[in-house]
Amino acid sequence: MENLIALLVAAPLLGAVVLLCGGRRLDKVGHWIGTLLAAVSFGIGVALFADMLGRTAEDRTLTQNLYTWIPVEGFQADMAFQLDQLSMTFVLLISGVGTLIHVYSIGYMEHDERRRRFFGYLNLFVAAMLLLVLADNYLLLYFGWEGVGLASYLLIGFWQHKPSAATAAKKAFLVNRVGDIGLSIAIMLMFTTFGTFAFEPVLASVGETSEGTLTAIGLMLLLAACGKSAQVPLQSWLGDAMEGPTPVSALIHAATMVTAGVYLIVRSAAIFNGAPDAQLVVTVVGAVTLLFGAIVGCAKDDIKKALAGSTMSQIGYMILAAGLGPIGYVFAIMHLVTHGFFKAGLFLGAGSVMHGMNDEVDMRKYGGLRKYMPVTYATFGLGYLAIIGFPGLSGFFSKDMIIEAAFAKGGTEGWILGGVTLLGAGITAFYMTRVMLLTFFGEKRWQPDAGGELPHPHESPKSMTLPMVILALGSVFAGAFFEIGERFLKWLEPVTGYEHGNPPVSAMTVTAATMVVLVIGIAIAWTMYGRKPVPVVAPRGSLLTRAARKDLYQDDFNHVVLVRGGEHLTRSLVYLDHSVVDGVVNGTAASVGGLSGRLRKLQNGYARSYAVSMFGGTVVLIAATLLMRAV
Amino acid sequence: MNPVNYLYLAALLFTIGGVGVLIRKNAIVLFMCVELMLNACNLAFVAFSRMHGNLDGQIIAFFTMVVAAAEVVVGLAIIVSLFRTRHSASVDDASLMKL
Amino acid sequence: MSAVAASVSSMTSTGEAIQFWVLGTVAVIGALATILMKKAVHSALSLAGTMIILAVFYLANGAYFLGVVQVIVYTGAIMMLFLFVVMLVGVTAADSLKETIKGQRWLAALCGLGFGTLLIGGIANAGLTHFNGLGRVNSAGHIEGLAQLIFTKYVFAFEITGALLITASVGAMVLTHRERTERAATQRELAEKRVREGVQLPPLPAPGVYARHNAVDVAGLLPDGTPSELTVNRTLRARGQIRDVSSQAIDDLKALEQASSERLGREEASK
Amino acid sequence: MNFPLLTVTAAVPAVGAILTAAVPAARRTAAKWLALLFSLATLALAVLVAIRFDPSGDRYQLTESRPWIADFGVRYELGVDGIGVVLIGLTALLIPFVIAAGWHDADPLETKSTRWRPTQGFFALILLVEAMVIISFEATDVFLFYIFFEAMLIPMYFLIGGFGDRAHGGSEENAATQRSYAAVKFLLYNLVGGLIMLAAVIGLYVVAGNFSLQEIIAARAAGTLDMSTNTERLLFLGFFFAFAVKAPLWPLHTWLPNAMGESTAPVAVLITAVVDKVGTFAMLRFCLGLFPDASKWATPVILVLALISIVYGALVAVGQRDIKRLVAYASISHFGFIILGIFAMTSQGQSGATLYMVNHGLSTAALMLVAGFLISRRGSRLIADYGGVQKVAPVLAGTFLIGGLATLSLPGLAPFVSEFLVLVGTFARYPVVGIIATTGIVLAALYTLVLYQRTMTGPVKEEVRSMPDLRLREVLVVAPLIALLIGLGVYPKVLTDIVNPAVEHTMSDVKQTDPKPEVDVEAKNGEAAK
Repeated sequence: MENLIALLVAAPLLGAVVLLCGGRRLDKVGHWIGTLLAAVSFGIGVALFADMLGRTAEDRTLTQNLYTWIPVEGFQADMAFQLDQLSMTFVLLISGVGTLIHVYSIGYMEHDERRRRFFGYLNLFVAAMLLLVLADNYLLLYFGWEGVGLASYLLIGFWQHKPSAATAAKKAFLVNRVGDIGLSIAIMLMFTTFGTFAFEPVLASVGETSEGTLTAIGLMLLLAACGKSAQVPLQSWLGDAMEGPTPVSALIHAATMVTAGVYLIVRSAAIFNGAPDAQLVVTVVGAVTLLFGAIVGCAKDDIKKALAGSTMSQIGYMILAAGLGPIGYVFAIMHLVTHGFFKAGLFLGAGSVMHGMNDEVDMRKYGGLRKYMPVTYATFGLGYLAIIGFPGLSGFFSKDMIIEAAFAKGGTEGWILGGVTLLGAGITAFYMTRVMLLTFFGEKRWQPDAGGELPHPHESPKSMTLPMVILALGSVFAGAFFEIGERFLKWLEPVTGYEHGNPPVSAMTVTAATMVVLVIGIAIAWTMYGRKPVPVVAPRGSLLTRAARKDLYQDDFNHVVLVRGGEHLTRSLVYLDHSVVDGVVNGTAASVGGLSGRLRKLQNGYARSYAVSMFGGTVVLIAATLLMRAV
Repeated sequence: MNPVNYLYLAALLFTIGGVGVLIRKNAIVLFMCVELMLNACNLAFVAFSRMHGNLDGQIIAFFTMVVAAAEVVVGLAIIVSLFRTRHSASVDDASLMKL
Repeated sequence: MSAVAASVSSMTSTGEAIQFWVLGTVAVIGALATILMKKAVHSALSLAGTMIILAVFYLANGAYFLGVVQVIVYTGAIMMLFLFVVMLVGVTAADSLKETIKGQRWLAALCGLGFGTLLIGGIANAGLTHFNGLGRVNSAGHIEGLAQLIFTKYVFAFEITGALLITASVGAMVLTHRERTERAATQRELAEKRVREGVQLPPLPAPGVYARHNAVDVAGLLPDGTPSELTVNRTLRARGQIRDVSSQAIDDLKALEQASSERLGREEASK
Repeated sequence: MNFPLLTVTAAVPAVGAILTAAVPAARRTAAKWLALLFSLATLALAVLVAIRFDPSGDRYQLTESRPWIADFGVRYELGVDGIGVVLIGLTALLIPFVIAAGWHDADPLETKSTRWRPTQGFFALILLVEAMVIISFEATDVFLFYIFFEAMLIPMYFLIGGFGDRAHGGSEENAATQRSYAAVKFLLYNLVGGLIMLAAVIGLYVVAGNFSLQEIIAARAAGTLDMSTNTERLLFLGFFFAFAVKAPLWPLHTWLPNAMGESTAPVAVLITAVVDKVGTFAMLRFCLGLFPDASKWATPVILVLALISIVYGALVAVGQRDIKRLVAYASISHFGFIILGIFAMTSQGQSGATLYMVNHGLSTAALMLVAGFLISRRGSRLIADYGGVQKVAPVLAGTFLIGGLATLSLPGLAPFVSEFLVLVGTFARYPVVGIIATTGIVLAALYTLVLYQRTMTGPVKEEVRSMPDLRLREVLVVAPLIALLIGLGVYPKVLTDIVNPAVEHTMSDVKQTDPKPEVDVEAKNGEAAK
C-alpha cells in the first residue's frame, strides 16, 4: 500500500509537466487532463484512507523511501514519504478540495485563452502541496513548501499583463521567502543539534537538548509559518494575492496553502511542547492576527479582500490553537479542515458572484442578488452560517473547541486568549453578516461597467455550482461528523497527542457566551447595513475604518521602511560600487597612466638621445664590473 | 716607453669617437666618428697582438676593416637615399621613433 | 723597424717613443678636429690624417700588412667615398653645431669623460707590462704568418666576410637605385606640362646679367637694379649662398657718374 | 600510464580550435559545425573520464606524468579527483551550448566579406578557452596550472574585446570603446592577480624544491617539508589573491560586470560559468591543499568578504538597469556562497561549494543565454526597454523564469541543493555567518523577480509586440540545460557520489573534522538496536 504514496504526488506532477510542456495542441483537453489527474490523486488518497482505517492506531504510519536525495558526509536527506493520520487528513483535504476547484475552474476559466496553463499550475500546486504534507523530513517539506510558493506566485500573477497582479505575485513570493529564512535556519539548527532533520529521529530526541535550542527552533519554525500562513508580521501579501483568479484564492489562499503553517507547527508538536516560550509567542501571534484579520475584514469593500481578511483571522485561530499545545493541536487541525470547506465555498461563491457581475469586486455595487443567483446564495449562505459558528454547523464545533481550549490554557493567559477568541467570534459575525447583506440583500446598487452596460447577474454553470454545493454540504455537516463520538480527536490523537484542558468556566458557559457575542455581531451589522440603504461610494468612515481599509497601515510601514529604505540602500550601494570600489581600480589605472605620460617625455624620438642612454648604460655596466672585480 | 701607451691612445680615440657620435647631427660626420671608433679598436688589437706575440689580433683587425668597409658602403647608401627623400642628412630629422 | 718588431722587452726604443708622442698628439688633435669641425669636409680630412697616423702606428707595432691596408683601403678608398658623399649631399643646414636636444651635449661629455676614465683606469689596472713581441710568429715571414691564419683558422670567417662584402655592395645598389615606375616624359610632354601649369615658360634668366660680375652665385639685376633670385641656381638659393652685389653695382654706377661728371666739368672749365 | 585520456580530453578542443581557425573565410557555416563537432567530442571524452573515474579509488586518478622543464622540477603532471571530474564535465557540457547559442553572434555584418574571418576566430577562441580550462582542472603541477591559468586570459581578452554585444545603448563607436575598456580591465585585473601568484609560485618552488602538488602535500603531511608560519601565510595570500580576482570576491569584482555586460551572452556564460570556476576550484585544490594552516588563519577574513559578496552583490544587482550586469552581480553573490562553502571547512560546505560551481554554471548559462536571446531580439540590454514579453513570447518568458528560479535557488532545481549544503555547512561551524548568508535567499528572490516582473509581465510594450518566440535552435540550447537543472535538483546523487571522497581528502588536508551534532541520534539509534 505504501508504494502508492509517491503516486499521490506523481499524478498531479505528471499533469503539470504534460500541460506545461504540451504546447497548444493540448488546449482543447488540457482542463480535462488536469482535473482527471487531480481526481486520480484524490482517488489514491481515498484508497489509502480506507486502508488506513483498516489498521490499528499504532500501525497507521506508512513510509516510503524512494532514494537518497542529498547524500553528503554527515548530511542525509531522503526522498522519503511518511503518511500518518495528520498527513492523511491533509491529503484528503488537498486532493478533495483541489479536485472540486479543478472542476469549478473548468467553468470559471472557460473564456481564458491560457486555461491549459492555468490547469498546469493548479496541478503543480496540488503536487507540491501533497509533497509538503507527505515529506518525512524537514528538507523535503521545504521542497514542497517552496513548491507551493512557486505555484502561488504563478497563479497570483496568472493575469500578469495587469501590473497589479505581477506586483502582488512578487510580493507574495518575497514575503514568503522571508519566512523561508526561518525554515532554513530551523533545519540548520536541527542539523547541528541532532545531526539529522527527519521527523522521526528529531521529534523523538527533543528531550535531549536544551530548552533554549528548542525555543530557537520553534521560533524559526514560527517565522516560516507566519510567512506561509500570512500571520502578523508577514501577513501583508495575502490581501494583494486576491489579484489571482478566484479559484486560486479559494484553493491556495483559503483552503490549503495558507494552512501549511498550521501543519508545520502541529507536525513539530514535540519541539513546541518542549519550548513553552515559543508556544507563548505562537499564541500571541495567533491572537494578534486573529484580531488584525478580523478588523481588516470589516472595512474592506472588495469581497475577496474581505474574505482574505477573514482567512487571516481564521488561521489566526488555528495558530493560536496550535500554540496552546496538546490541548489545542487537534482542534487547530479540525478548524483547518472545516475552514477548508466553508472558506473554499465562500470564495467559490464570491467567484460565482463576480462571474455574474462582470468581474466587479466592490460589494457596494452588488445588492439584492439572492433572487438572481439562488444556488450561489444558498451555498454562500451556508458557508456564512458555518463560519460565524451557527450552532450545528461545522464552524460552530471547531471554533467553539478552540475558544474552550483558549480558556483552558489557564491563568491570566487563558482569560486573555479566551477573551480574544470570543471577541474574534463577534467580529467574524459582524463582517460576514456585512458581506452577506451587501451582496445578496438590500436594493440593487449595480453600476455600469467600462462598456456602459449594466451587469446581468445570472446563475453560474453546473461545473461551478456543483463544487459549491459539495463544499456547502461539507460546511454544514463536517463539524458534526467530526464531533460525534469525538471521531476526529481519536483519529489524530496518536500523532499530535491530546490533553484535556480544564476551562475555568464550564463548556456550556463558553458556548453561551459565544452565542451572545455572535448575536451582538450580527445585530450591529444589520443595524449598519441591513436596516438602511448602503451608499455606493464608501463614506469616509471613522479613524479605525480608514486604518483598517489600509490594512492598519502595515503596507505603508513596509513601503516606507523596507521598500524606500531598500531602494536608497541599493542606490547608494550601486553608487559606492561605481565610484569607490571601481573608483580605486580606475584611479590606480589612471595614476599609472599619468606616470607613464611623464616617463614618455624621455622618449623624444631622437636616436642620439637614445644613444646617450646606451652609452651611459655602458659606463654604468663597466663601472659595476670593475667594482665587482675590485671587491 | 711602454707599448701599453698604444692602448691608452686607443681608449682615448674610442672615447672621442663615441662622444662625436653623440654630439654630431650630420649623419656623415656621425659615420666618420664610428670609423674613428673602429680604428681605435684596431689599434688596440694590433697592440694586443704585439703584446701576446701572435697574429690573431691582426687578423681580427683585418676583419674589422672589411666589416667597416661593408658598413660604410651600406651606411652611405642609406644616407644618400635618406637625403633624396628628406633633403637632409641630419639624424634629428628622422625622429620617427616617437609616436 | 724589424728591430722594433723583434724586441721582446717591455720597453720600446727611444725613437719609437718620440714617434709615439709626436704622432699620438697629432692623432688626438685630428680626432678632436673630426668631431668639432663645422664642415663635413674638414672633418673628413682630419679623420684621414688621424688614420694615416694610425697606419704608422700599425707599422710600428709590427703589423706591416695592416699598415699598408690601412693607407690603401681606409685612407685611400673609404675616406674618398666619404668625400664623394659629402659632395653628393652637399653642405646642409644640419651641419650647424647648434645643439637641439636639451642637455645632450653635457650628457655626452659627461658619459665620455666617465667612459674614458673607466677605460683608461681599467687598462692601467690590468697591469699590462710584458710584451712578447712578434719575433717568433714572424719567423716564417709576416705575410706568410697572416696568410696561414686567414686560410686555416679563420677561413670560414674570411669566406663570410667575402659574402658580406658582396651583400653590402648589392645592398648599396638596391638602396640607391630608383626604379622607373613610369615612362620618362618626352620633351614635348614636359613643355606641355609647363604650359598647363603656367610656370616659367621660357628658360630661366641667366645669372650675372646687367651686373658686373657674371659668376653663378651672383643674381642678375632687374631693370631697377634689384637682384632677381630666379636667376640663381636652386641649390645655391636653398643654401642661401647668393652673393648680393646690387648695392655695390649701384655704388659703382654712382662713382662712375661722378667721375664722368667731374671729367665733363673739367672739360667745361677748360672751355 | 596507458592511454593519456586526460591529455586527449584537453587536446581535442585545442586541435578543434586550430582546425576551425583554418577553415576558409567563405565557409563559415562549416566552421561552426566543425567547432560544434569538436565540442561534442570533448563532451564524449569528458563523459569517458567520468566513467573511468572510480570514486572509491585513489585520490588522483588517470594520472600522467612526464618531465617537462627538468632544471626547475617542472613536470607535465595531470590527474583528476572527484572535484576535477565534475568540473571538467561541466566545462565540456556547457561549451556545445555556448557554441550553439552563439551561432550567429560572430557573423560578419557584410556577408560577402571573404578576407576577414571573425566567425572562425570566434569559435576557435571558444574551443581554445575550453582546452585551457580543462587542462587547468587536470593539472596537478603548480607551474603547469599557473601557465594555463594565465594563458586563458588571452583568448578571453579577444572574445570580450573583439566580439562584443551588438545590442548597446549608444553608438557603435561608444560600444567599441566600452568593449575595449571592459576587455582591458578584465585582462589587467587578472594579470595583476596572476603576477602576484607567479611570485608565490616561485616562492613555493624556493621553499619546496618542486612544483608537484601531490609531493608537496605528502611532504607536508609527513612533516619533511618545513615552512615557517609567515612564509606559508605569504604564499597563501599570493595564491588566494589571484583566485579571488578570478572568482571574483568582493572587492576585487568590478571587472566582471563590465566584462559580462559588454561581451555577447555566450561569452558572458563562458566567463562566469566556466573560466571563473577555475578560481574557486583552485582555492579548493591549491590554497587548502598546499597551505592548510594559513587557510585556517585567513578563514575569518575570507568569510567576511564572502558574506559581503553575497549581500552586496545581491543588493547591487537589484539596482541594475542592465540585464546582463544584473546577472553579473547575481553571479558575484553566488561566488560569495561558493567561497563561503569552501572556507567553512566542513564536508557539507565543501561538497556544497563543488556542487554550487556546477549548478551555478548551469543556472547562469540558462538565464544568461535566454537573456541573450531576448536582447538579440530587441537590441537593447536595458530592463526598461522591455515589458509584457510573456504575452508575445511565452516560451521565452517561461525558460527565463526557470533560469531565474534556478538563480534564486528554488528547491527542486539544482542550485538549491548546493546552496543549502553551503548554508548548512557554514552554519554548523559559524552559526552567525550562516544566518547572515541565509538572508541572501530573500535578496536573490528580489532581484530575480524584479527582473522578471519588469521585463516579462505588465502591459506589452510597443517595441516588443512583434517579438518572435524562441526558435528551434534556441529551444534546443535551453531545454537540455533546464532538464539538467531539474534532474540534478531531484537527483544530485550522481554528482555527490563523485565529489564526496575528494572532499574528504581535502578535509583531511586541512586536518578538520565536521562539528559533531549536540545530540547524536545515530549513536542513540545504534544503542537502541543493540
